[in-house]
Amino acid sequence: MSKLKEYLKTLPRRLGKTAAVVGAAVVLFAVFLLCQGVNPLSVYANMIASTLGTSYGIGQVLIKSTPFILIAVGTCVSAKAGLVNVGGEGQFAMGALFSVTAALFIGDSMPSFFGIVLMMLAGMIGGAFWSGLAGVFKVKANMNETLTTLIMNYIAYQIVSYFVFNQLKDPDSFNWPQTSEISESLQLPRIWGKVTIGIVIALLAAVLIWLMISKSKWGYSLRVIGGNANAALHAGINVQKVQMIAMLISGALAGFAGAIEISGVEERLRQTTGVNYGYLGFLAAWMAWNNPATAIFTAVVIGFLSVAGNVLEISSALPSSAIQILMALVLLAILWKGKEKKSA
Amino acid sequence: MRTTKIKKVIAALLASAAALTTGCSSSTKSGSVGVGFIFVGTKDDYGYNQAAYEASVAVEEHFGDQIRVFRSENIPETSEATRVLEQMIQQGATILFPTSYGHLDPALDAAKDNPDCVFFHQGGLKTSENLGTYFGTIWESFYLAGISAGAATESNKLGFITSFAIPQVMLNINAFTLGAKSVNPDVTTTVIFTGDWSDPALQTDAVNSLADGGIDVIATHQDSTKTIVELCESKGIYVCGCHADASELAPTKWLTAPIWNWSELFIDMTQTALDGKFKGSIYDGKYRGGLKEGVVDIAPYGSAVSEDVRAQIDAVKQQMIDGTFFAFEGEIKDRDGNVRIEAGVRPTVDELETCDWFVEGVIGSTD
Amino acid sequence: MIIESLLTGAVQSGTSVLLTVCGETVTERVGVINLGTEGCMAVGALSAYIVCANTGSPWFAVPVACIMGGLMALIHAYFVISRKANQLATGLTLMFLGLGLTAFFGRNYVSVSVTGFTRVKIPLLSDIPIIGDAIFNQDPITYLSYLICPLLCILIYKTRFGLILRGAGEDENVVFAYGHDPIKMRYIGVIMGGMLSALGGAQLSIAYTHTWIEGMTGSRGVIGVALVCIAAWNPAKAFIGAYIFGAAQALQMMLQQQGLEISSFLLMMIPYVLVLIALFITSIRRRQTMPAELKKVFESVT
Amino acid sequence: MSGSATAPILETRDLTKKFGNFTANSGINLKLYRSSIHAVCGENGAGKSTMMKMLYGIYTPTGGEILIDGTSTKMTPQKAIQSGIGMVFQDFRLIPAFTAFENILMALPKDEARGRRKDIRKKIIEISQRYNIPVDPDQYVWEMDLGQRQRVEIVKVLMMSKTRLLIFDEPTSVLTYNEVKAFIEMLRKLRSDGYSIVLITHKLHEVISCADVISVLRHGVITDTVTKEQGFDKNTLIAKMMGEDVADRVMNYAEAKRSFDPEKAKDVLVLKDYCISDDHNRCVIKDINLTIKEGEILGVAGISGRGQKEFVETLFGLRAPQSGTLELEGADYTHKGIHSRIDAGVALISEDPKRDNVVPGMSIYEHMVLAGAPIKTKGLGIDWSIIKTELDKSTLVHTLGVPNINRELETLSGGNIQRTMLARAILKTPKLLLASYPSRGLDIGTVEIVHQTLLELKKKGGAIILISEDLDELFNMSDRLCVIADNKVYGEFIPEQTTSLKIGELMLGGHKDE
Repeated sequence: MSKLKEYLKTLPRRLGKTAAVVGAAVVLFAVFLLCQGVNPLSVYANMIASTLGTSYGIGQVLIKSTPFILIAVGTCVSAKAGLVNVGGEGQFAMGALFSVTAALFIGDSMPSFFGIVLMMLAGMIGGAFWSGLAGVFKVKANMNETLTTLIMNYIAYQIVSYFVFNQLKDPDSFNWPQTSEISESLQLPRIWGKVTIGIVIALLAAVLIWLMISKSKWGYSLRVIGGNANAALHAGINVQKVQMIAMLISGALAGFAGAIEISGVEERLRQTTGVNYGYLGFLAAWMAWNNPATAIFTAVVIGFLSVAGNVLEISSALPSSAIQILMALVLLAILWKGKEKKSA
Repeated sequence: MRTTKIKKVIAALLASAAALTTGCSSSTKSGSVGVGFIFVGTKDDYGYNQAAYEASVAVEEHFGDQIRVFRSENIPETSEATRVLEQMIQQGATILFPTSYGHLDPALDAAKDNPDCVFFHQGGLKTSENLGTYFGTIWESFYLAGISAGAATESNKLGFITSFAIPQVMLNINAFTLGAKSVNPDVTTTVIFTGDWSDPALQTDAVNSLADGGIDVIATHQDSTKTIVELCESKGIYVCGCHADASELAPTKWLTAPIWNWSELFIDMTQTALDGKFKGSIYDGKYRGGLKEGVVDIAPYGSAVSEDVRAQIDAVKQQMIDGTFFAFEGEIKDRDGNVRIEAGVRPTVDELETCDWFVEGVIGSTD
Repeated sequence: MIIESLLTGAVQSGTSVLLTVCGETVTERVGVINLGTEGCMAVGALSAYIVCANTGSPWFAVPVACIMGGLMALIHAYFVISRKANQLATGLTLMFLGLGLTAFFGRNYVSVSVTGFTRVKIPLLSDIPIIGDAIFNQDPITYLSYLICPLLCILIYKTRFGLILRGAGEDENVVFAYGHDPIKMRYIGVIMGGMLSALGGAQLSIAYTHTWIEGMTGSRGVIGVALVCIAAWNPAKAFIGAYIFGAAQALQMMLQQQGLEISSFLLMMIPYVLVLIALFITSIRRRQTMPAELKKVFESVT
Repeated sequence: MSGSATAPILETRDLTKKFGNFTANSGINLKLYRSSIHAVCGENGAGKSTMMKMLYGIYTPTGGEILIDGTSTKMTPQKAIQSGIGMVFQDFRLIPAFTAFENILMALPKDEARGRRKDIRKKIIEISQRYNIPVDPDQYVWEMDLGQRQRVEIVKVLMMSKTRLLIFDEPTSVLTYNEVKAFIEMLRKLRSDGYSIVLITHKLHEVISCADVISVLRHGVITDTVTKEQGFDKNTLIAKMMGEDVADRVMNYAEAKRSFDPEKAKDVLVLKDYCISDDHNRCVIKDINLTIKEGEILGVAGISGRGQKEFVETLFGLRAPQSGTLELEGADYTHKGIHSRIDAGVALISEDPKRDNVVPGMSIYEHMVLAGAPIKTKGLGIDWSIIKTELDKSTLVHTLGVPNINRELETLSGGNIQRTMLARAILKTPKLLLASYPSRGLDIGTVEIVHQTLLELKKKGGAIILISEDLDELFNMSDRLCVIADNKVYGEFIPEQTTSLKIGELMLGGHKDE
């Protein structure tokens, strides 16, 4: 109880500190803009106005954040089990590939609800398959999961490309490498403007995962493994099994994000669908020190920056790399805070 | 006490943000018309996107204060493109140029929701009420470049470096090969896909590998072909560039290059839209400009192209402009011997631009 | 012929990766992982290119590239060592920063040409059958890399400085207890890593391709991080993974050139699959060579 | 022989250290002379480590001063090294991935490390020969057992030419009976070469023979300082160390032993032709044939690093045996996992709880349900409140003196972690308890509680395998004894029918060549 009180008491101060640092990054970037002959005030105002100032903009931020939230939470699950999963990118791609395949197969053959559920399941299986492979490598061959997941991202990209250029190529798109559009009945229902229930599902998933990690018996063993795998071993916890499951869940969430992206946003799979989403989701998780609740926040920050970045580019006439620079500066500012020292 | 202080700060921030917002939105309400361009790559890619970008600059200079130009680069061919188009529309754009083939479906989505805006899509085969497509028959230039290559080769082995087996690329490879075969029936074209539009290291690997295979002319369909052109010069391989005149990089080995001339077209399209005459104009549908319209051309010949060959190419070019010659007029077989284009038939735009096969003489995977 | 061109390809396209692997090895030896090598590489590639274009001297470009790469790594060092920020997240952010900065400041140089380094044939040695041309007909930065690997080995394994450097990556408390400054050692290690990665980037831009274009590092920096593990944190073994990767890239082109009609996407997987296999082989031996402080990075996940 | 006339090398005046409200040391006054051995004895938690860390400059004192050669000095580790103070840490300051030589080279000050490597190596050999401290310079530290590591640590300190004062922190806790003798010999030699030596220990009986001065530390204060000339009395000193109350109690081991009747008791664990391998797949112990019955304590003696760790790990299921079978209460468990062994009633007290049991960030009660207290679920979650109340009610938790269960285990001292882990292991009354060094590093008072707890378990019918280096402990507690040495298990022996000398010799059997 006192922990919570302490947390709440120090919250404004800590938030204030972060805000100050982020503010410094924003000012630094303003100087950069000035050097490029751009008025930073009007650009910033325009960025905020057209993202947070309009319902369209807010909707776009929510849409953009959805995959980041899911991938970030997935990254948290594996991290709690002591595994560094940098493979959100590949798992997202495989999830999207599996779900779009399922969707094209299902077509209009069943009621919307079941079709969507099946599609989501396919996405999760796809993501879990890809992370599971890395899990098997880890458990059976002791291969560092950070490196395997990283490398497998590139392989996943080639696999997606292969299918998009071959078996899944849309016959109606004049041989352009993209899949057919999924049937309308398989598109996620919209709740507000262009926003689908995808964001709700993502938030629910995040909360569920958070509860699972912090409250359940399985989550307890997960945390033990993450804290000290040796201790878990000595306590009779099947470390390899739990890690494997954590890896599967982690990948399933990234795959789920892929399925939601297909069903709710893209409606078809292309070579470049979701490129960099995995890395940004990973960043969101690690900036939040793998706390699923905080990761939602960092994921939305990244989503905001992505959407606002395009406004920056449009209204300042700077090249798109300016977005990357701004995003990196803000992220570094959040990271600057470092790890909070535990009061021992 | 602390919290009240923070509240005050937040209130002040919100107030100033609101002030800025209103100030800003008023500034966007100036009388000029917004014209938006989105590019799939960077506008300085020394290739496809730069060609379109330069045309957008031409549009900006031509219309001056009449319009305001928005540009956004590196826009992936996903729903992200829809969003950026919509963001441009919110900033006041009413004429939009999605300049990559893959932007077609996202642009159609945006067009549907914004019936008041006019979209000119580069290369698409689908259109809608307020979305027309335009493209250049760049394959004509590739055919001409093919002639120069076919004449230059001694080993009868040509190489072609590109990224992915998409219809536009395959069409150009076919045109290039047909052009080469028109002067040298024995040539083959070996295709290497690098999986990237402009990775110089992979381009270098590809040139090296082609050189090892005894190939003595290399053509490309890449952005930024500088690496390839320079390397070919140093390796003594004839080279056809792409998108730009890079003859000074290969003084002795440069043949020519297919190039774009979008500026006139872009200005005309913009003018049509500004006049509110999009409906029913030549751009309301699938507009294709070629050598005749000046949308595509070839770069000046290098010294490696002999006078005879120049004359030959110029002759073919004139025939193309006159319409007396059509490179893909049948009968044309694919490399498995199937007749793809019946004798005497000139395929439609749709038929051409959906190409997923190679003509005889092309070596390479079709996927 | 095939073997010769494979070898040439391995050395040529492997050198930039090799230098990155060497750099990242030093970084990880002091207990820091820098996923941002890609960014350092990009910064190195661009700054070398700019200097080369403006001064015409590739030799002047090399040190500038190293300094710029070192500065990038300094950001990483400050964040993860002094601010105790998460290493993986900071590295990834650094990658985005490096790619963004180079894309921004390099856009005027895409169409500029440079002379740069060219291949220099070493007499006699380059006449050795099979390997001669591959190894001794290369650009100066590649020759430099032949020197850097053994020098790094000596520095790390044979000098007291290297001992303390490695000590900082094994147990900073011990190093501190004997009056050395582990913080300083870490800064040095991370910055050296950035400098070497930048040199790899410079090889790519001014020696190998004579081109600048944004994103030209093409994930070579990221792969370099993975290859450090395969080299077992030993610079002497860095070339194995790097050259395998380089050879695989050359192989993929060669198979296409030979007219093998396999989907290019499957061919493009080859380098990555090979890296995975190499990782598998090194992992099943279960050797405990990962620096202890680095292990902590992977273990302190929350 | 105590350095009489000369001035002290190091002197402390009213040295005090406070951590927040807690006073770890106060008013410490010490004088350390050339050619003398000064032992500081005290229980765990008496403040020995704090004092020593102040001497070496790791902690800054909150009061008082340290004088070196009569001048007041602000200590830092660097300063300490410069002033000739060498420290042999309990948790050795060695890097396992380095060889002994590399570790020494790193530790040497810059000017001394500058010499040729060949010369440094020669000097290492010289020192190790002179003081009979065998060290192989090219052996990796991770390959060494604790005794060897300590020797590297000592050579390292002696290699620094300025060293004239050596501080040993609990040096004998990692040494066997025979090694302690050699160690004391070495101390004497060091003293005769003029070194000043500070021994910090709770094992009074081991140092009483060689010390010149003994100071007793209790509750952070030096309560007594006795010189050799004044004469040492073991019992008085022990009483001073522990306080009168504890010293009066005398454990009755014999009574507990009588409760065991080998004829009636059932077999708990049966090992047949059991072979055990280490991480590098080398056979470390072969052909073990053992039976342990209900209510029996089997003592396992041996020099550390002779396969004890692997032995326990194999029994617990952490490691697969090379060959042979293992039966628990008649059922074959050879290939069963840890989880099923825990279910069958096997519990383990690890030799290194910090490494094997402590999860950073988790409280004591969260640790207690790990292979200890049963987990009560509430829906899908864990009902922590029930678990907490049950733990609060447990008498065992109280007798063992487990600290407030809401505290984070990571933040506790080694002794308290050990108590907690013992409580956890005993909580569910295991049928077979594997106890690795359960009293290592604990003070006499706690050791007694540990022994009582073990004997109580024995009375309830629990079988215990007790691994220890402390021969007294083994002789007192065990019904039967065996020795691990030379890749074999020797024994069994009945403690009453053998001598510690014989066991000690057997323990050394494995490395006569040293």
